[in-house]
Amino acid sequence: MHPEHPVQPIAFTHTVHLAKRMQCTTCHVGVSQGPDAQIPNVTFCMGCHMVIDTNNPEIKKIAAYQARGEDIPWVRVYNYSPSAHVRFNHAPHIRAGVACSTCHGDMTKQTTAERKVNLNMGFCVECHKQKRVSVDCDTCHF
Amino acid sequence: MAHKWGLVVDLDRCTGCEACVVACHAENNVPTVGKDQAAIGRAMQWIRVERSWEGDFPNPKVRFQPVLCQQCDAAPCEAVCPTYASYHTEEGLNGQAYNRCIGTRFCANACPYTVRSFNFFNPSWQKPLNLQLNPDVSVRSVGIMEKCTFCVQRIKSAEIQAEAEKRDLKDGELTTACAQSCASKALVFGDLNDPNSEVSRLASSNRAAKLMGELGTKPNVTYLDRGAWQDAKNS
Amino acid sequence: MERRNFIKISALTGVAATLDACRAPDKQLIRFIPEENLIPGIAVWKPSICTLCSAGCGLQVRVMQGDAEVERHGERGLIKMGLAKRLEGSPQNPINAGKLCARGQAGLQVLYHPDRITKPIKRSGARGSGQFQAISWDDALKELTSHLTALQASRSANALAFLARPLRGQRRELIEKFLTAFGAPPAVWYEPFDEAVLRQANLLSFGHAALPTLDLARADYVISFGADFLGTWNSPVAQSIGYGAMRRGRPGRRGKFVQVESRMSQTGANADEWIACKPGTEGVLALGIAHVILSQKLAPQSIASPAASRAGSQIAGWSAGLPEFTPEAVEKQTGVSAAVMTRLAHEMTLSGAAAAIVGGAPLAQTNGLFSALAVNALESLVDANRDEGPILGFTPEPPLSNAGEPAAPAQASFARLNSFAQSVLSGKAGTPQMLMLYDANPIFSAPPATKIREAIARIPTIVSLGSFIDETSAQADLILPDNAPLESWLDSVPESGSFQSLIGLAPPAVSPLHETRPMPDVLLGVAQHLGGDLAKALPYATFDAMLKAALLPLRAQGGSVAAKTDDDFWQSVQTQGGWWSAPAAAGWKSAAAKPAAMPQGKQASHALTAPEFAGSATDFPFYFQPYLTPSFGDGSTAHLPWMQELPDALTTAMWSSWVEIHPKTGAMLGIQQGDLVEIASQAGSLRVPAVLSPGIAPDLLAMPVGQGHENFGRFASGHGANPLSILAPVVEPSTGSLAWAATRVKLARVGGPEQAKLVLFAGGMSGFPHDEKPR
Amino acid sequence: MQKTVEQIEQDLQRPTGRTQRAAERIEQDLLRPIFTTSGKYKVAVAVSGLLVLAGVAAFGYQLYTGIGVWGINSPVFWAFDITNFVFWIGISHAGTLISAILRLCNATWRRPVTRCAEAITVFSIVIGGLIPLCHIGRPWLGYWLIPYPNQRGIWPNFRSPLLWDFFAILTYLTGSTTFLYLPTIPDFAAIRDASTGFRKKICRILSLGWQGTPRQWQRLEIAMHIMAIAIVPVAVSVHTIVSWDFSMTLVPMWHSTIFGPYFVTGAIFSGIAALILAMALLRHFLHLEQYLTPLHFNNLGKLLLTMSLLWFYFTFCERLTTWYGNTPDEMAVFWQSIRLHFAPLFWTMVICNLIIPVPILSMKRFRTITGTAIASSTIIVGMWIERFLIIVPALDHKFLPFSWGVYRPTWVEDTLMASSFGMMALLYLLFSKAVPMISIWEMKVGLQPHGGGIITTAPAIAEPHGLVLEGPLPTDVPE
Repeated sequence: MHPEHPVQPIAFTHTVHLAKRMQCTTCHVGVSQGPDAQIPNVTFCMGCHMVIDTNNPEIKKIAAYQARGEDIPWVRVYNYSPSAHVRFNHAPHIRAGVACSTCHGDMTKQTTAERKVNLNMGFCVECHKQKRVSVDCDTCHF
Repeated sequence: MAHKWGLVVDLDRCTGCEACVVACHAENNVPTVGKDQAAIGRAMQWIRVERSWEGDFPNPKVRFQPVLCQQCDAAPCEAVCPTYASYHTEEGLNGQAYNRCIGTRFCANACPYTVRSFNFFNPSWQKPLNLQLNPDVSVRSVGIMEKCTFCVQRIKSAEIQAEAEKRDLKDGELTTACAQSCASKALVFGDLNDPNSEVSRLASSNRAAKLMGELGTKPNVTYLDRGAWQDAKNS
Repeated sequence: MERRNFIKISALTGVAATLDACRAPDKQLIRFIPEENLIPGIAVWKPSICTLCSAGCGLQVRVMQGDAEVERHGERGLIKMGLAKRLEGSPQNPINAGKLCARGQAGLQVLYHPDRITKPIKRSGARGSGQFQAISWDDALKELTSHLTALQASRSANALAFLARPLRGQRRELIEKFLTAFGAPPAVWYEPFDEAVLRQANLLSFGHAALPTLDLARADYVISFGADFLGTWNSPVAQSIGYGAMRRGRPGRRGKFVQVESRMSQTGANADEWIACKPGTEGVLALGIAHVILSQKLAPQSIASPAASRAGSQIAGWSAGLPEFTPEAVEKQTGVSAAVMTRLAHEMTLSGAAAAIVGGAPLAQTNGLFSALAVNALESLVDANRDEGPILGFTPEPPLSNAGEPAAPAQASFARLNSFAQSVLSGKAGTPQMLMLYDANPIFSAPPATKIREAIARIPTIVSLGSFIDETSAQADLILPDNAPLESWLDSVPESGSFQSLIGLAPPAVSPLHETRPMPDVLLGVAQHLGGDLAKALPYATFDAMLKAALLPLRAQGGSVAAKTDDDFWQSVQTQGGWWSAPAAAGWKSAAAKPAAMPQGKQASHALTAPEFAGSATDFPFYFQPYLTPSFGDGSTAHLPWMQELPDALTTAMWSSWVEIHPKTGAMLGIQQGDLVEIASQAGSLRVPAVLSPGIAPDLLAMPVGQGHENFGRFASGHGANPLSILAPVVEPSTGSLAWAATRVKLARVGGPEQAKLVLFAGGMSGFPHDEKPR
Repeated sequence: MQKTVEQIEQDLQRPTGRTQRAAERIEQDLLRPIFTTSGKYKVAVAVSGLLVLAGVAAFGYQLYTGIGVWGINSPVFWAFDITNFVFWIGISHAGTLISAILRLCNATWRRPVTRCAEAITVFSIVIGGLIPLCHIGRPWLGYWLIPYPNQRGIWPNFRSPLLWDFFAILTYLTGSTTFLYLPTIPDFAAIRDASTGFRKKICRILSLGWQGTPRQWQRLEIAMHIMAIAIVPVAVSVHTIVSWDFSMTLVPMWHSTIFGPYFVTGAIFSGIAALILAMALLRHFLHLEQYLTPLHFNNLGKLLLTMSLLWFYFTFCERLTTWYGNTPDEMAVFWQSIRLHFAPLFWTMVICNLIIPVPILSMKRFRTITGTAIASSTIIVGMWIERFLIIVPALDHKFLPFSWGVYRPTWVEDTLMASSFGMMALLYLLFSKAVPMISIWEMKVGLQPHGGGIITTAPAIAEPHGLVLEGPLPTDVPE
């Protein structure tokens, strides 16, 4: 199991970034287009942090990763076990108006991401039933 | 209107090239089992090309016939599964919920077409062959029964796309991997509920027949008889 | 393994449902910065070109982001990169129109093959011992250039030999220019099943030294003499598309297809009528049919046509109506009844568009050229003088100076290889001192009588530029591994399969997985390094520059790419996967496809010669016919697990090789299905399991090519036997092409099924149900 | 004339000197195996224990590697596993028939037979019930057969015969365990009274405070009566349901209406055979010659003969209708089993189930202990083969000839099968240490002049020695 509060290599401050009026989709570009939200890589971070707040020790850490030719080894917060045989697609959920915070919590108040809900089948089915979405097995399992 | 997916196999077009078999391996992460396992009858194919012989030299005759899950409306596999791993989906497919499968293999025995493949072992893809795996399809582990899904991942993604664009699915917009690869167009996939789709048109041909139709399984795969040179004008 | 066990153990302890993939050991690897930004989970389709056979089908590659474990700068780590997930045919491509055969789709496994050479390696043990050590690219290139410099310095540049699979397009151009500028003799292009005889025949009959393209979609009647056109011959995908349309593409009109061969091929299995004929007499049968047509004037408008008279003029006695080929006389030679012949003649001439084609075993006889000319003559008789153009034509060559077909057919590859081997073994001055190998495997695919193994052993330095260790490259001293095709710039100039002229071109679909470099770039780099004429002849830093320079003249030709600037053109060609001319109005109406005019003063006609076989009929009572399978081709794709596990269409055998025997022959020799048998020819013997098949003449043994590798990766090594290893070096005399169907063999049972280990996919053999309805 | 509880009480409390001594002798004889342990016993426990361990090891290996270590393949997805399952569930019918039916029929000769028959039932259901757990591809998820509320909102599929199986076996196991346990209560009390230490403590719990009061006797008799009536339909339905695993599919030669009765007959047939074999072994090793007499073997032998003929009748019917129907799919299987690949097995089965037992059992001269034991042994083998021949030929020649297959078992399956026999032996051996293999109190009841039977309903029988009719009597103790 993942820790519910995974320790990330960089103490990325969602709070700060969102306060600067960035959108979730600025970095997680895939979220409205396809299955995965996408975690930005070190080059993307350094696109801004080449000039912004370069003295911050966390940002120095990012710069060091880049200098070594390495990406930031983010720790996954949510993941499905392969034995669940489940396919989750972000995009239709976003289109259906499910707020990111439903599963990921209110990021304007959080630093790093945490597990907000227990993503078991009951959680999914409950919401699908509530919103009158199909709960046929092959909606998610294939 | 709900979809009802169907496939037509034109036996007169099928050349037995087995491009569909490899397409299915690639699309659906169907493993290869190796020589030793294949030797004891454990090769896994969601679609196979059966060949039958008749006659002898100098007049032998051969027929090729692709056999895949017939996606029966009255499927013998579904009733027997104690855990609902085999079940009827809302779109009329014979679904297989891998996570729910406990491996009784009852469905495979009940299936008259023997189109179900069982994972006798964990499948292995020696690195880096694992990189070929289609991320849209789960990799089934040991003890799980699997079978042709009519490329449900393609259906789902096409439906999600159509929903995003707020339109209906078009005929031909979506096809299975086997039908996609079939050079002689022996395999045609589509929505049987759409009377104008190619698959509906072909399925109502007077060459149409169901595989072991007398068993009453009501398959959604239709075979078009091969016919002969002289018969062509009648079809 | 660890991960698998981990999963199992976790499953046992009941935490399977909550198991997390990311706890796997991969996690400890460092992550490299991605080189390419793709949105995860969203597929991008990129163009590429299939290189697994010479048909040159266009591909579209499904690329998705994924984590790959790679080695970069000596460190292992994970990188997010675009990974090829699936190969489909390119829908725009005029050849394959979105379709792809089984072998082509398995090209994915070439990319991800666990036995690919991932970095340059140098021999560390005895030659052929298979011991190599990894070296850096700098060292590897230094070593290669120092060898080449030494050759130049010792004024023996002509001692450089280049052995490669026959290529078309800019790769060939590059190698040829390289060798010319270096001062070396031309490359030895070798493939075991070349089509030199057919090209020669087509040159004589039709004026094109090329393989034909068939407009099967329009055909009402096709008679094929041995051509496995739905499986392995020519451009199978294009021909399968046409075949489907011929059968059921036109309501109320279904083409008939007749196959003449003595062992039922996958193509033959689809025929409406299958006619067995004695090996080597296919041409005679064609002339028997032609005799009926000529004598009964069944095709009066065609008989006098220029095409028919041109093709016919190659056959002695044509203008006299082929008096020697009366159906009765032909029946004696071929074993096909006169009545059948007459019926075929009538059917062909009465049923709309008809065509006769020839390929495969009939050409691999000592009288192969005659057979081909005979079928060509029949073809011109039934297929000429058609308003909408004939069924059989030739793909127009692209309008480029250096892509055209050779004016005269090149020497057959067997003859080239043979003379190369002789020259090495003779040991005279100027004989090859250094060999560069690229994608050719003659030690596996040439009959041992060529002594190519011994010849290669004598060459002091061998450098391979291939991606895999095979029987030949195992002898190399230095291997500079090429990128996989999907990682390379590719071009193709398909010889057949399209009515439009076309050039396929594609940039790499994915970044290199391993530390490999594309062969063209290596050669270009070496050329630059060596300087002089070489640098002048090949003034390109990378292969794409060379491709761009070669293709830009096409912009003026219009065709499929309309672009205002060269850069636009270059971009569009890349996205489209190539350039092709505007589609021809209907089939062969375009002028480019019309047969070339007959050169004046060349009216040599060919008379029938009987086929000759190696081995006497008494000592070696059976004809022996190796045949190509759609899975393995000539054996170069035997290392792909998908191909190994693909059941053979007719026998359903997988992971093994076998010999097809008629049940009567089996009964006579006490051989049952699955028994181990020994097949011996003058040139050698081999042991394989027997498969009893009703689709083979009782005096013929047929065996698939491609298995029997001794050293070709984990999936191919050690399965089955190689029929090429018992072929006698008989050639078709006019081309020097290997007559691979002209060896006689004997057969004996040597063991039971336990020793033979035949793996069949089908459990039972079934007849059709009586109502002929699908069952 | 019916006896009142008071009269029975009197009977029990005022034994004659002879019956008193006989009763003491019975108690002595039957309790002896519990308190003394022979070398042979230890060897037997060790051997059967090793077999069980081997099975556990084989199953562990199978869990770790995957069920592919079995010889099953496509299309033979079931083979040894389900053969053994059906076989053991079949064997389990021994107890039901002998015990319940004979009890209901008031056949007094049943008394020494009931306990060991019921034990066979319980243990073979346990074994039979374990086999499906080994046989599924993912045994760790076997609990999904249980309907329990869960967050997924999924229930088992009640249309599946496997689920019916699960419930039928569970019911049968519960029922037959109760049926075995109830009449053991007075015997536990007897052991409790005769032993000390740990065993005493255990038996005190198991005897549920049995004091032998008339009320307790009466309740026991009523409970036994109810259970005897209830267990018969359960037993019949269990094997019918097992047969539905097959007949509910379309598989050629499985899809047959005769399967229900055919399976029940086969089950009772093999059950009696197993019982005879067990009795012969008990008689020999526990020195119960005076209790398990030729009479019992003779009577059971007659039953076995009936079942053998009945089995043959059903087998014949099944094949005849198939042959007469002559559908190609069924005929493929038919010829496989009769004339082709499986013919040696088929004819072995016929020999074992019919040709050998019928002559032995139909002649009184041969219907001896040895005779019936020989017949039973061949029947056990024959009935195992019968189950195998129902399953495998049908699967490997199912419909489309292209996918026909061949099945060969592997060492893992062999081991598991041997282990199932080992488990039976082990459980039986251990049981014989815990409980008298012949019901002491029922034997004592048999000493009574009324001749025993189910007391509340049974008419008195004039026969003074209702228990034993032949041979040396345990009552023949010197006066």
